[in-house]
Amino acid sequence: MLLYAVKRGFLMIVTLWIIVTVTFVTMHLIPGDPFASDAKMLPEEVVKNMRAEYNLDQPITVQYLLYLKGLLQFDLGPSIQSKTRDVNTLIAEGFPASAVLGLQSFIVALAGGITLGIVAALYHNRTLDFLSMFAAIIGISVPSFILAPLLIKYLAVKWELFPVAAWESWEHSILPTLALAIGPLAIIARFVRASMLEVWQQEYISTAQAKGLGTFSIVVRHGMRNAILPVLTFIGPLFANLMTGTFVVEKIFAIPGLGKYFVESIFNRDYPVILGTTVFYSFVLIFTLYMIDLLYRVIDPRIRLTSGGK
Amino acid sequence: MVDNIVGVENLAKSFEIGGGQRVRAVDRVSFEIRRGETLGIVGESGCGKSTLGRTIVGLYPATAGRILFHGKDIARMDRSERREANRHMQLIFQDPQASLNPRLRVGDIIAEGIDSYGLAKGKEREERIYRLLELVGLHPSHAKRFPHEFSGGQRQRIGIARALAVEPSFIVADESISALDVSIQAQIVNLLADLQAERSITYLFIAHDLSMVKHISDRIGVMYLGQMMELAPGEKLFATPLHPYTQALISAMPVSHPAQREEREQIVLTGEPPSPIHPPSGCPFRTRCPVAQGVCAETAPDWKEVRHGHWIACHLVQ
Amino acid sequence: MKPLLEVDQLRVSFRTYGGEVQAVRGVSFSVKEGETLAIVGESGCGKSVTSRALMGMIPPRSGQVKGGSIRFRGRELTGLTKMEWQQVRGSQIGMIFQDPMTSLNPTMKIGQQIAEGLIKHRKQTKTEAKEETRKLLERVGIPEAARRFEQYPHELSGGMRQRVGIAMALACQPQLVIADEPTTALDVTIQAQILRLMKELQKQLNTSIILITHDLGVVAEVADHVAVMYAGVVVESGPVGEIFDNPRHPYTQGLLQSVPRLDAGKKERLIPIEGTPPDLFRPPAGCPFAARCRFAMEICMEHMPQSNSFFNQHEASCWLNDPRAQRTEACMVAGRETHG
Amino acid sequence: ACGSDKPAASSDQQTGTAVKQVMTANLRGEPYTLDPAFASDTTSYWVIDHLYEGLYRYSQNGDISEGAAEKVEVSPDGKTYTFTLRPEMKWSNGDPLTAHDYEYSWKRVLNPQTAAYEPSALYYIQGAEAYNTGKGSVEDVQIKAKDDRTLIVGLKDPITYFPKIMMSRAYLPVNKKVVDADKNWAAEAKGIVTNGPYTVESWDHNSQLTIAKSQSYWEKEEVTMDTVHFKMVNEATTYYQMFKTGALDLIDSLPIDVIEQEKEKEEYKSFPDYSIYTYTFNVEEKPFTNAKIRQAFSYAIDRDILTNNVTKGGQLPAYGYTPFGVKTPSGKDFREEVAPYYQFDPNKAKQLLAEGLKEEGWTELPPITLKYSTAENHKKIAEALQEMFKQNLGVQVKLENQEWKTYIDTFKQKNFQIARMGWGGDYLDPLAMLELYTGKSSRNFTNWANPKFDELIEKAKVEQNEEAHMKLLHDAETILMQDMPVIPVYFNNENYLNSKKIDGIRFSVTGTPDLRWAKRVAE
Amino acid sequence: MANQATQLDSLFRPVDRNRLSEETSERPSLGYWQEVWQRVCSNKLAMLGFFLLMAVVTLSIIGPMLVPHSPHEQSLTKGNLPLSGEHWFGTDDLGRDMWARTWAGGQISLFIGVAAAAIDLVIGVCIGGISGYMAGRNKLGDRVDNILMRLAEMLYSIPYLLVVILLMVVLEPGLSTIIIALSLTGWVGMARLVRGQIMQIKRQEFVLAAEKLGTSHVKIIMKHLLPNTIGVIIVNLTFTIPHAIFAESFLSFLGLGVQAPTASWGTMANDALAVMLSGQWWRLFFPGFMISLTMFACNALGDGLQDALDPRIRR
Ligand SMILES: Nc1ncnc2c1ncn2[C@@H]1O[C@H](COP(=O)(O)OP(=O)(O)OP(=O)(O)O)[C@@H](O)[C@H]1O
Ligand SMILES: Nc1ncnc2c1ncn2[C@@H]1O[C@H](COP(=O)(O)OP(=O)(O)OP(=O)(O)O)[C@@H](O)[C@H]1O
Ligand SMILES: [Mg+2]
Ligand SMILES: [Mg+2]
Repeated sequence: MLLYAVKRGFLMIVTLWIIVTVTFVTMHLIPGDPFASDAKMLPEEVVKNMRAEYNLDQPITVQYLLYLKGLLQFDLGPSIQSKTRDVNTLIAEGFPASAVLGLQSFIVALAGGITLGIVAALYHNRTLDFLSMFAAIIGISVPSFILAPLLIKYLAVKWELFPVAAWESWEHSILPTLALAIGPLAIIARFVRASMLEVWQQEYISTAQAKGLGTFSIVVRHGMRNAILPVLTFIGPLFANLMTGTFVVEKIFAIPGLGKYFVESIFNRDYPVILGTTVFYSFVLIFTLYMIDLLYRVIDPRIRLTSGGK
Repeated sequence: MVDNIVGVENLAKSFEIGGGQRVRAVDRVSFEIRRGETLGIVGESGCGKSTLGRTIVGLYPATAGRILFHGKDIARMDRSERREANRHMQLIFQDPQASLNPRLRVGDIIAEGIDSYGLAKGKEREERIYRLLELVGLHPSHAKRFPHEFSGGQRQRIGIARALAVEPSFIVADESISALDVSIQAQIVNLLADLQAERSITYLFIAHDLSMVKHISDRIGVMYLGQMMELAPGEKLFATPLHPYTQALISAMPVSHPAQREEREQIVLTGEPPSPIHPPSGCPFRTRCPVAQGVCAETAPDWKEVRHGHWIACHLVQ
Repeated sequence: MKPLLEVDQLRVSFRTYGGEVQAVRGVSFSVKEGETLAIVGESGCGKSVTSRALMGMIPPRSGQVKGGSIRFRGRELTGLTKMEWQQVRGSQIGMIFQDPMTSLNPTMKIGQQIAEGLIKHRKQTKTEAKEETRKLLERVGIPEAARRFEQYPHELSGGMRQRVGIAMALACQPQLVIADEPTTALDVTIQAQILRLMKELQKQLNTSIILITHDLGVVAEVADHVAVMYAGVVVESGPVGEIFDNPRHPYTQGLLQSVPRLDAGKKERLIPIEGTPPDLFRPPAGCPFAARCRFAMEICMEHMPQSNSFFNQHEASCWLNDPRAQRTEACMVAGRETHG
Repeated sequence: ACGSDKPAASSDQQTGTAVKQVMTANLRGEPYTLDPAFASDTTSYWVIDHLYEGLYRYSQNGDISEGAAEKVEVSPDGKTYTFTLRPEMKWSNGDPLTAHDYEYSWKRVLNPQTAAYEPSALYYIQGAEAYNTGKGSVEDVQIKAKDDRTLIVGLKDPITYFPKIMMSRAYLPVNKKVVDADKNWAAEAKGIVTNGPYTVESWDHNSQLTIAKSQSYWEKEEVTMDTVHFKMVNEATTYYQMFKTGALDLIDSLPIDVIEQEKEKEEYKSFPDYSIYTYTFNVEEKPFTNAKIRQAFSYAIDRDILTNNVTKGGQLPAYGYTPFGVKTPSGKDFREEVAPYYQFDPNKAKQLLAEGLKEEGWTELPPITLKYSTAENHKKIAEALQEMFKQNLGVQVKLENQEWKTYIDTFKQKNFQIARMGWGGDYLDPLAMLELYTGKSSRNFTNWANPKFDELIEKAKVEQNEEAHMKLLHDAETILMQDMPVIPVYFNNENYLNSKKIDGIRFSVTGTPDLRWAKRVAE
Repeated sequence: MANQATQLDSLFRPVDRNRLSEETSERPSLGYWQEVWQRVCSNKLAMLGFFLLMAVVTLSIIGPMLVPHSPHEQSLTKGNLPLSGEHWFGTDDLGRDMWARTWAGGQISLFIGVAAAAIDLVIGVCIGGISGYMAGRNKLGDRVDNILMRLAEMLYSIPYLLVVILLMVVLEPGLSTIIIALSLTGWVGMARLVRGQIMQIKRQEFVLAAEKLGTSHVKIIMKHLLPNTIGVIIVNLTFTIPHAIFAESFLSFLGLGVQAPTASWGTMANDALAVMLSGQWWRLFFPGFMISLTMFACNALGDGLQDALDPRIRR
């Protein structure tokens, strides 16, 4: 067990290292200069100093080693764009908003998706099934960049139920939560429906019926846990994505989250932020996948970590 | 000099299951199978019957020991010899549903071996398929159908035809009738017997239904936890079982007539078979053996021939 | 003595892609208190569907009870509402399933799975139910009940699991237990243990058992009464001794003949029933067995035989038992004798 | 004269007493820094302009007037400026604000180690460029605080428009003590010390920044708006809707599609920018080696229909290079002093194209690719131009867009035939626009150089007489427009929605909206 | 009554054996795919999906020809016109005919969708198939599987945008570049899915049987494993197609894809977002609706196909 944890931890580090390396190389391969924001030309001397400030004057290999050194000390370096603040701070400041929003929408997506999926499965091939799946397909086919403005237009401006945007109170988080949750909710609903249909064929459901349990408690106690299992693999990356922020929704709702850094750092060629967000995301992803493995174990006692793989 | 078609010497097969653990599915098993005979293997679920069968036909690589085909170690054969040996040793599966690809037509399923060994082409291949179908009691027109259109017994016939297609001399029938109804079982058993008579095929017949094994087999081997406990001609084994496990097994068989219910003395074993991951020391059966003694826990009993043709692994039988 | 359960002309159909499957086409039998009724028959003949119908567990929408009656202690069950059925299930009629691997929820502790029924029907608290479960586990021969309570199905061996299944069915001490092939997935030695356990418990609790199986050995071992089903109908029923000694239906005879007997000589040919059971999508108009029957007559092909009663509640539905079928009587006797 | 001339509503003081002087404006994004030395974007500028005050400042009517300086003396040769600071000025933390602070701040910007954003704005000062580029020392930089209240600056050349130059943020002061104590002093609200009308009250990164009236500002009585909340909403559709629901009082950069419906409303404000939207030729790439062909493309553009129906935001068609906004001694706008250099004329365009082809001896044009950078409005304009070239000139051009940084890279490598690029003047003088195209300009990516043009620009730079200065620049522009290495398309403008509840915001051509005189008239 | 009884009497004679064997006469055997097709046809929702898809495809091909306006022809003074007899879907901000543009955009979007599906099929299925088949076979197989799966995992983490910009520099913009960009990561989901399925299926006995009969690895994968994963493959494709349609708009926006003035549904919807505020709904609605419709059709058809292809649901 310990051996397994150590092995897994080592693999995680190697994975991270490769990701950092590939990102580093790609990032320096693409054209564009962090200091060139428009057609203006800064004096060479100034540019030289700026480059020196961020170690960009060093040979690329040295830059790479310096970065790895910083990384080992959990120092992601300074942001070129934000000048006065470093990447650790940017992440520390942006993560809470993204995480709160991510968590909320994750819960909504999961709860809603499971409910919808189960209802559809229980009413297999009947009106409710068709309605839920129709809704789910709509949910999948309307992207968030269309959905979010629609939500604002109707729920916030027209009916004045919620504030339009900004990150101030819990009410402010409702619309972005919905905008983020609906797509995943729909996908989860479809997966759950499929797996619930499968579970519903299982004999232990008959056993539960034979005990005289009501449909509701059979669903809750016997159906749900088993139906969620196949969905788990899918929700790992989903969770990581939601927690680390989403560019579009955060931008539309003016949420001070992490999402924008993933995209803007690349557009700005803000090298340390590119690497920092990548490392952070990979870490969250790998960590989530690890947690999912543990969760599997909790939900499905048949799976032992030690006998994985085969 | 008896003509042995297949020989097994100290065969062992274990599976890695992660975490550094291994399942010893088959352990130190030795026996021979004579040409034209049927060797039955019985034993409880998980005792390694299927693994034994699959290792012999080469589906699993053996962990230790030798497998001889016509007296020749398969591991030492060259490529073409091994391929030929492999063709001669075929397998019929337990589950007539799972062992047929639902997306292939019956004709193509049967022809699979013919194609891969290049035994026949075109019209000849076609005729061969028809002949095989007739041989197992199906109609040639069935070649165009899909497995799901057949009943369980018919599917098992297809499985047999598939194995026969490459003209094997040795067939492992792994629980090939267990999934079938009694009335259909009899059909298949008769078919197997007819084929044996016609083509002098040798069988390794694996089952857990003792009466059926006894019916079909010349000799019977009893396995427990990966090891062979007793091996003897069927009559002998049932008449005078020597190993305590065999005795318990036979006595646990359900009666064939209600009137016999009270007559019989049942040795009901207590407990469950131990895990093959952590087999007990010494004799594997000692944990459930009603007559176990100290020595049983210490050393593993030898595999010895106590009477003519009657092999056993037990400290208590000399 | 009044029967505990009376099933009369039960008919069940399923709607499928291919059309309507008439899985059960008029099944009648009865079970007395404390008695074991074995239902035997080929795969797909409707045994499980019958048992599910008795529990009100025919999947709604795709399946439907088309007719007939099920009277349990004088009460008609066929028209019950969903809630009423829930009260019957588990507390009055219990059920043991074939495969102890798949019939237990893999993600739930076995203790909880047993206690569930108690909490539902006996309105027990969690702790009471836990205590009761512990007793039950001990009763079905599972040692260290307290520890086992916390285990998951995969941590138990097949035999243990089936004991859990039995404990679950018996939890609320139902008067009737339906066991659908309870030992088919088990080894001979374990099967012997489980059958013995069931017999013991039956004696203790005076429960009636409907035992579904296709293994005549099991029937011979435990049944008091036997109903032989074929293609959705009961073709013969009677006390176990009668069935084994005087089978009145060619199908029953065939069944008995097709199993090898230990005392038979080596490599003697078995006598199989040739052919396969009919397609229930289009059940034949006459006797369903006619197509495979060695003694089939023209009438068998066209008319369903009536049930004939014989000595000691022995009934069979076969035209051969009609006095008009004199000419083939000889064959019948011959058939019986080969079995002798 | 493009500032809002609306006077601050000071008369209704009685009715306004109850109204809290608080407003919310949209900043569109996080200001990357509030240290004026590093600020590089309008977002930062807008806040910085409210926090710091230079020696000059924009007064309420939009003119440049004395700010921190009380009095300015220019030596007769026009090369030495002597500033006298107002007495007893204070930083927001109570420190006295002296001439030494200015000296320190300017030299800090010039110090190459600082790597400030725009040291070139100070290059007009003697010795500044040398110091900044590592060729000279700090001692030779002619910035001297004679005493606490006197700052003496020596210029390289006698330029009359030095006050305009000094409006650059590079000339804003910072507090030496604070800067020395913490390199990242301007990263958080609590570290920022200001000398202007406002101080930073709170800074919730990426979300909201609040500035409040500074109690140590010398003219604090004039400041009517007490508190300004800057929200950072980046998405146009979102801040537009926030404005609609009253969550914002002032927004800029409206979504193009809503301008039509807002245009007539009272809230709508549109002000020209001192900047231009252009398409630049690479004159060494065929077919744009020929001036007639370049002109032909310019004549083929219907700028009126483009600004009216495509950009829609009140942009002015550009029939010259220098934008509107520079007042000349004649009292007219520099732009209005001359007739349009060209107009929309498909026939002329075709004729010019034919002539150009003949001159070069070509029978047909080589394939032409028009490049633009990724953005919705750029795409629209490029599409419209493509169609105009096709219909009015019979030329099929291919479009190609690139992500911004890649695009700049391509552009700077002169890897284009014709490409979009805009330019905004750093200070309000035609020179700030035209100087770009001199042969030695590092920002001239056209490969075009004309010695005559360069000479005129050099002369204009040092010309002391305003009238002559403008004349020289007109001549230069004429050359530029004849050779046409660049097609002016339109003059940018900025549009705002300004809540009816807020009066007195001063909008200007080069600066950001000035909120200090704003006044809330209703809750 | 008596009459009937005598009639019955005559039937008490042994049955004619020949007649018996006739009874079990052949019923016509449908091919596997024929049967699948029949079942899809009997699924109303799936048929609806099928016809919608056909309609969208057909209109995308012939739609632009039905009106006199070309998709690129501008009329700047006639921008943002609502639906009319002249312009069936109205006009966009540059006065281009939305009907012509919508269907011309459909060609691009559908092509991208189909191409992405093809990539998924070719790369994803191959890699997933190999990975799944090799896993657990032997040490080497485990390693191959491990490497492929780690590669897939990493592709998730490396910033896609960065890679896309790199591509933009290296390649000419255009449809083929888009397809390359999509294929970089597009296959990952499919590969994982197929791998999982293969791992399950390869334990089934028919695979062992094939192996025993000397069938080659390639043949086993092609004939036994992949055909049995077709259900999940189809369902996943129904997710791939709309996803690719959206991804294309993003890539085109970056300058990687089709260049203006050619438009796809995705870019049209993207450009028209602000009309939610200004009321020219047709500019957003038509491209957006077509995406949703296609997606709906794909899903409905996919669900139907999955059901029809699942051998477990038969009978
Ligand atoms: N591929 C495998 N990997 C790991 N363990 C295996 C594998 N195959 C079999 N085993 C283990 O080896 C042991 C013997 O299994 P095997 O299938 O040979 O038993 P069996 O006698 O055929 O049982 P049954 O009667 O249930 O078919 C069991 O404990 C089983 O779990
Ligand atoms: N849910 C269902 N939908 C459609 N058909 C069904 C359903 N359940 C059972 N059937 C059909 O009803 C018939 C009887 O099935 P049943 O399960 O009762 O057989 P059985 O006698 O229990 O067989 P086995 O011995 O294999 O368990 C079969 O033909 C089966 O295909
Ligand atoms: Mg086995
Ligand atoms: Mg059954």
